[in-house]
Amino acid sequence: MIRISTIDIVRTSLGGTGKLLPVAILITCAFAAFWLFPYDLGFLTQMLIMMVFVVSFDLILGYAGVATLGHAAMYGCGAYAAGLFAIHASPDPLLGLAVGAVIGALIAFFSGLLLMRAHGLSLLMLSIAITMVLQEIASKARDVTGGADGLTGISMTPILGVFEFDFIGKTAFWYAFSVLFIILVVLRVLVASPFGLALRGIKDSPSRMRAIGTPVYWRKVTAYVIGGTIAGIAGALSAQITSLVSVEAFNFALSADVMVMLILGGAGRLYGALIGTLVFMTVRHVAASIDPFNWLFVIGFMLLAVVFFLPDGLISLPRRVAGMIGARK
Amino acid sequence: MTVALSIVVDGIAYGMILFMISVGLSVTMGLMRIVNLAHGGFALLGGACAHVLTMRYGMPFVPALAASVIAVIVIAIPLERLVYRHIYRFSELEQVLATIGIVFVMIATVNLFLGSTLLTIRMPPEVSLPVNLGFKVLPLHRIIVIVVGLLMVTGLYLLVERTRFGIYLRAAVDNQNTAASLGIDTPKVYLAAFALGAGLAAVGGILGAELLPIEAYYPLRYMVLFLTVVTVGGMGSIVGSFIAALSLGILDTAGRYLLPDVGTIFFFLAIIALLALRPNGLLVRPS
Amino acid sequence: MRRLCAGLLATAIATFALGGAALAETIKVGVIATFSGPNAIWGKQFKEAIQVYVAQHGNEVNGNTIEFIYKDVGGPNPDASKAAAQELLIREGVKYLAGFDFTPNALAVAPLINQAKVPAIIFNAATSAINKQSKYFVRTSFTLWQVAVPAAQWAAKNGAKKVVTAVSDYNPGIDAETAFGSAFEQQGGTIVEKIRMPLQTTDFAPFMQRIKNSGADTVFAFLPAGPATFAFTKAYSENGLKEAGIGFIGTGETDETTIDALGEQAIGLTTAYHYSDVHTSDLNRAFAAKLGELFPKSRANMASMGAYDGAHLIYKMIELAGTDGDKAIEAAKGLSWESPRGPVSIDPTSRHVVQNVYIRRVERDGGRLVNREFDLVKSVPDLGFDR
Amino acid sequence: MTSGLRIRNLSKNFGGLQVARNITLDIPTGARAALIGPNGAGKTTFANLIIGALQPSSGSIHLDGKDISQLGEAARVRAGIAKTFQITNLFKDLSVRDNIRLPILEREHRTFRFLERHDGDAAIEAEVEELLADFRLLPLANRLVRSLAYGQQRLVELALTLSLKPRILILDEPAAGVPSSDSHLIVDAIKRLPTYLSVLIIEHDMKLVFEVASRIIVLVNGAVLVEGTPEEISRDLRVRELYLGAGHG
Repeated sequence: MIRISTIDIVRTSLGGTGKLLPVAILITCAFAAFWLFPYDLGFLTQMLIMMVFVVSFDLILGYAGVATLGHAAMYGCGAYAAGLFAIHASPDPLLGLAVGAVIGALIAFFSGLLLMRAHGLSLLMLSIAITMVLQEIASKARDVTGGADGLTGISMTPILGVFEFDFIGKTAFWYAFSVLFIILVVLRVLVASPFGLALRGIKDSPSRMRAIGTPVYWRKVTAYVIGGTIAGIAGALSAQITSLVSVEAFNFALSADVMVMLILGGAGRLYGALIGTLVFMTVRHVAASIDPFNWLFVIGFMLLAVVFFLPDGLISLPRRVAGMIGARK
Repeated sequence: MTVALSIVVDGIAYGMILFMISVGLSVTMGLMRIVNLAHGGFALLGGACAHVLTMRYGMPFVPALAASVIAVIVIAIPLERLVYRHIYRFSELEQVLATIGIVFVMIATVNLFLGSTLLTIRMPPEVSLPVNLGFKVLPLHRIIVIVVGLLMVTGLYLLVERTRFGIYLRAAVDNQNTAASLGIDTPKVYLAAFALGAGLAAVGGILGAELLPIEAYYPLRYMVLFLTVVTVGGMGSIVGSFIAALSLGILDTAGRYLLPDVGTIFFFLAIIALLALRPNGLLVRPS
Repeated sequence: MRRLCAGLLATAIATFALGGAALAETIKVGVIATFSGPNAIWGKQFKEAIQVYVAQHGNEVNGNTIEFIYKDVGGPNPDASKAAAQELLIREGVKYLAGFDFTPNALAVAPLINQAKVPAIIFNAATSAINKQSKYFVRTSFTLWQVAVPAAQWAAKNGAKKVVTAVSDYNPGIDAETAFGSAFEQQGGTIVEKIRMPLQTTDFAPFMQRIKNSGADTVFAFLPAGPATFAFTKAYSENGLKEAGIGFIGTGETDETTIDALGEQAIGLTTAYHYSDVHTSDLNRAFAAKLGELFPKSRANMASMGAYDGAHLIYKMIELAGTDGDKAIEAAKGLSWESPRGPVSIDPTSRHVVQNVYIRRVERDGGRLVNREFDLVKSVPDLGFDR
Repeated sequence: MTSGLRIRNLSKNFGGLQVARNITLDIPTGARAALIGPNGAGKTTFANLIIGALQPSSGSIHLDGKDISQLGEAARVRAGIAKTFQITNLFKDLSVRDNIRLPILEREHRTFRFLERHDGDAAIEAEVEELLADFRLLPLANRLVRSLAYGQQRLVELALTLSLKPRILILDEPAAGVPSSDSHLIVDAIKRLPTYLSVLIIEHDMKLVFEVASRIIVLVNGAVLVEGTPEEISRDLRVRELYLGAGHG
């Protein structure tokens, strides 16, 4: 089976009517979810935040090919930054997001200077270690962060002074969706840009990129900073919507989950990140509520099934099915 | 002076346990080059098996240890034939997903049959006795672990460096086609190496259970620890893992003695510094 | 089918927010806890204790049927806890929330229960400050202050002069350290050293050395029950601390769900705590018998008792105030009853359970290890609330 | 001032091992030079010294009179030195067109632009299409490189390198691994290379070397053994011994 170049897919979808199709699907899905599951807005909002987070990791792992296990570093810092900003400076949500983004970017920049020189296992371990250090600092700075009890006292003013965070979580849902939407649009532009092409070149062959004169290291640091910015935004969203930040925001398990969700959906495709998050979180939520003691079986077998039968992730499922039907004719 | 001595002795004893629990991963991940996140799963299966044998059936410790290791190898062989064989060819990321899937299934299985509480392994009461070394009191089992660890690293070193199996294995990992053309039965070599890795994981799980008690979520709880030892040791080097385990043990112990308040931060900062300077591990020179 | 228009939804919420219907109805109680993952034991203990309570007392109060709905949050996860609370309040229309194993999970629902005026009964989360975040929180478990202060008083009275505290370096540990230290010094004792051990510690040998070197006669320890406690008590017995004459006093380290795993090394450990499953009273025997009948493999612990008394408190609140959250909270204040753990009451200010704290020693009892009570400090409130 | 590449006394040691010895060489603009030598003669090391993947222990390299000895790999690419890889090193999960487009974008300093489309510049697109046409790759332009036959991949390798508009082009065994039935494709492509370009071919295949090179340099043990026209080289006894003695034709 010949693989279709992603760029071609992007090009066709951007040209003419195809340009609006994914956008339309996305908005339709959001409305459908909002109407069909009015009681699950809290869970859906969590999922949207996680999608922002996973998409940010897609830029780093899926596009630039940099595998880290410490993406929670930027998420956690973004969350604490937004939380502390809300408590001590201004309860405006959008300003808080900006603060989360800046802190995410700064952490990504300084850790990226070190991380982007490393490779393979060493890179994984370094990223884990950095996150561990940050978690330990958050846990020890009890006076500032509340330590293991969590950072409390975050309350937000209405978004743009108009949309108040309501009890059912409608505002939170649309807020998170809007942020995700804007980030997806930005990332779509980014991955179709010369910079995006260069990132995919780096993933394919860093040595060749050097041979054509690219400062590979700085391109990777840049990608890491962009990913970190978005991860910081995801963390800030979670802090604002939950009104609480806990040290679990730095958890190793969170970084690992993000990687699993991304590969599950299909790394290197923005919509793969969305689908992976959707499927993983839904299956976990449903399986854990049906049988909390044995739900891990379901997740485990699902991961194995995907990796064995859909190596390009869930996003390749339609194409696979089409291929099988085509082959049968 | 006594503090320094205490740090070294406690550090070596702890490091030896770190070596025990991660040596299986040095084989599967270090030598065979599979991102084997399911390593802790085999340790868990071994520990759970030893728990059932010693606690439910009252089997003495040593035969239970042997039986559990054999049981894990017996589980590992069909698993290799059916599942891992395909995983070797996967990209690293697919290996992550696949082995995480396997470890989830292992955890769920243990959870189903034995629940999620601590699964203790009964040892002869004598091994818990404190032994007075003159300058320091050390539990007997730590001394046993130190001896077993030394035997293990020597044995593995000889196995990998000096036997035909070791040469075959390194050749097969290096270039499967060339190895095959030399008449090496690479599938069999892989199977043997994998079974060895799983068996060692089980030994480590059981002997290390004194510090890292077995429970269903063991593989996830200590994943970072296993990865740390193998990364610092450097891929493909048993001796590297050994030295890394001892160094980390001493480092961690020193942190807990001297800077208890910031011990964890100190430990991870040290690892960051180490990996920044020696990205390929302690024994491998930066290329 | 499940399509609902937003208007209807808003009405539904308005109705339940006003609450307080006098007619016989089904009153739902949402239990938020950890039922999956490494901490699933919490949810399991909660659920089983509630089922025991229901089996003993039926599921009706004043003709209203009580229905418990369980929601898993998979561990300390405030995001999931808040989402679960939203779902329970909106979809299920629960009139009471309960559960809460971890402090952040409880804190995350504070804004929601303030808005919805729904009481939330905390079965475990033990940070004193939680109850300050909402007047709808009531707690049936314990706080570290509540058990650590009696531990210090008992130790001082029983010959301890110099104590070293060794606690896990996180909020509950710090609470325990402060509570024990201040109470012990008040009694005229000396704290010779305060050791804070990182949560990730797996090898406690270095700390044992420090404890020995500190010259203390007793060590006061606090660690989360599970692998950490296992390794700590093991290190305590194997590094010759007992032989060196250093006594041990703790709190919840010898929890019933992990005590058998600790094995022989645990025998003789002294702890101050509010519940032991071998507490001698008819109520406790009845509770244990029912639990054994329904769940033969299970063993009651403090989480069971938090949930059992929590269920009792919810029944009482419904009996006295129906579904009116504000009235229910008022009704809960000052309530007292005889629990399997002994006499308890709800302190009107802190909305926290006042209870006896027992001094126990680990003993072998047939095939299992138990916390045998041999002394007690009566009617201890949450001593940390005003700090 | 000579135009082209001027190498003086270039040496490289790895510990005690000398892998390049005092190499002095000129490759003037428009030259078609070939570097031959037995396995382990240091050909690849020499190529790596020129492109800056290795730093010399001593000696100098000048390009059009400018000293480039101290520049890194990326800077030398910008100065005009490019090399194809012995084992094709392409962007396998990108299309052929993107493989050509990426180096041009890089050459034009555009890969740090985030907000424009990578295929949005008409001039660059025209250049891409021209190169594709030159190398007869147009029919394959949308295929992923991964799916191409090896000979086709070598053509992409050449086109990719050429898209950097180098002044000095180093071809490291351009026909390695290509079945002999397809090697004429490579020879044709090399013959069609623009004349402003200096080409240095590192090759085993003597047939190919004699077909395209106007000067041949023989490297043995890291040092230049002899340098001359193809005729001179084919007559040289030492070279004949080296190659014929070893049984090569």
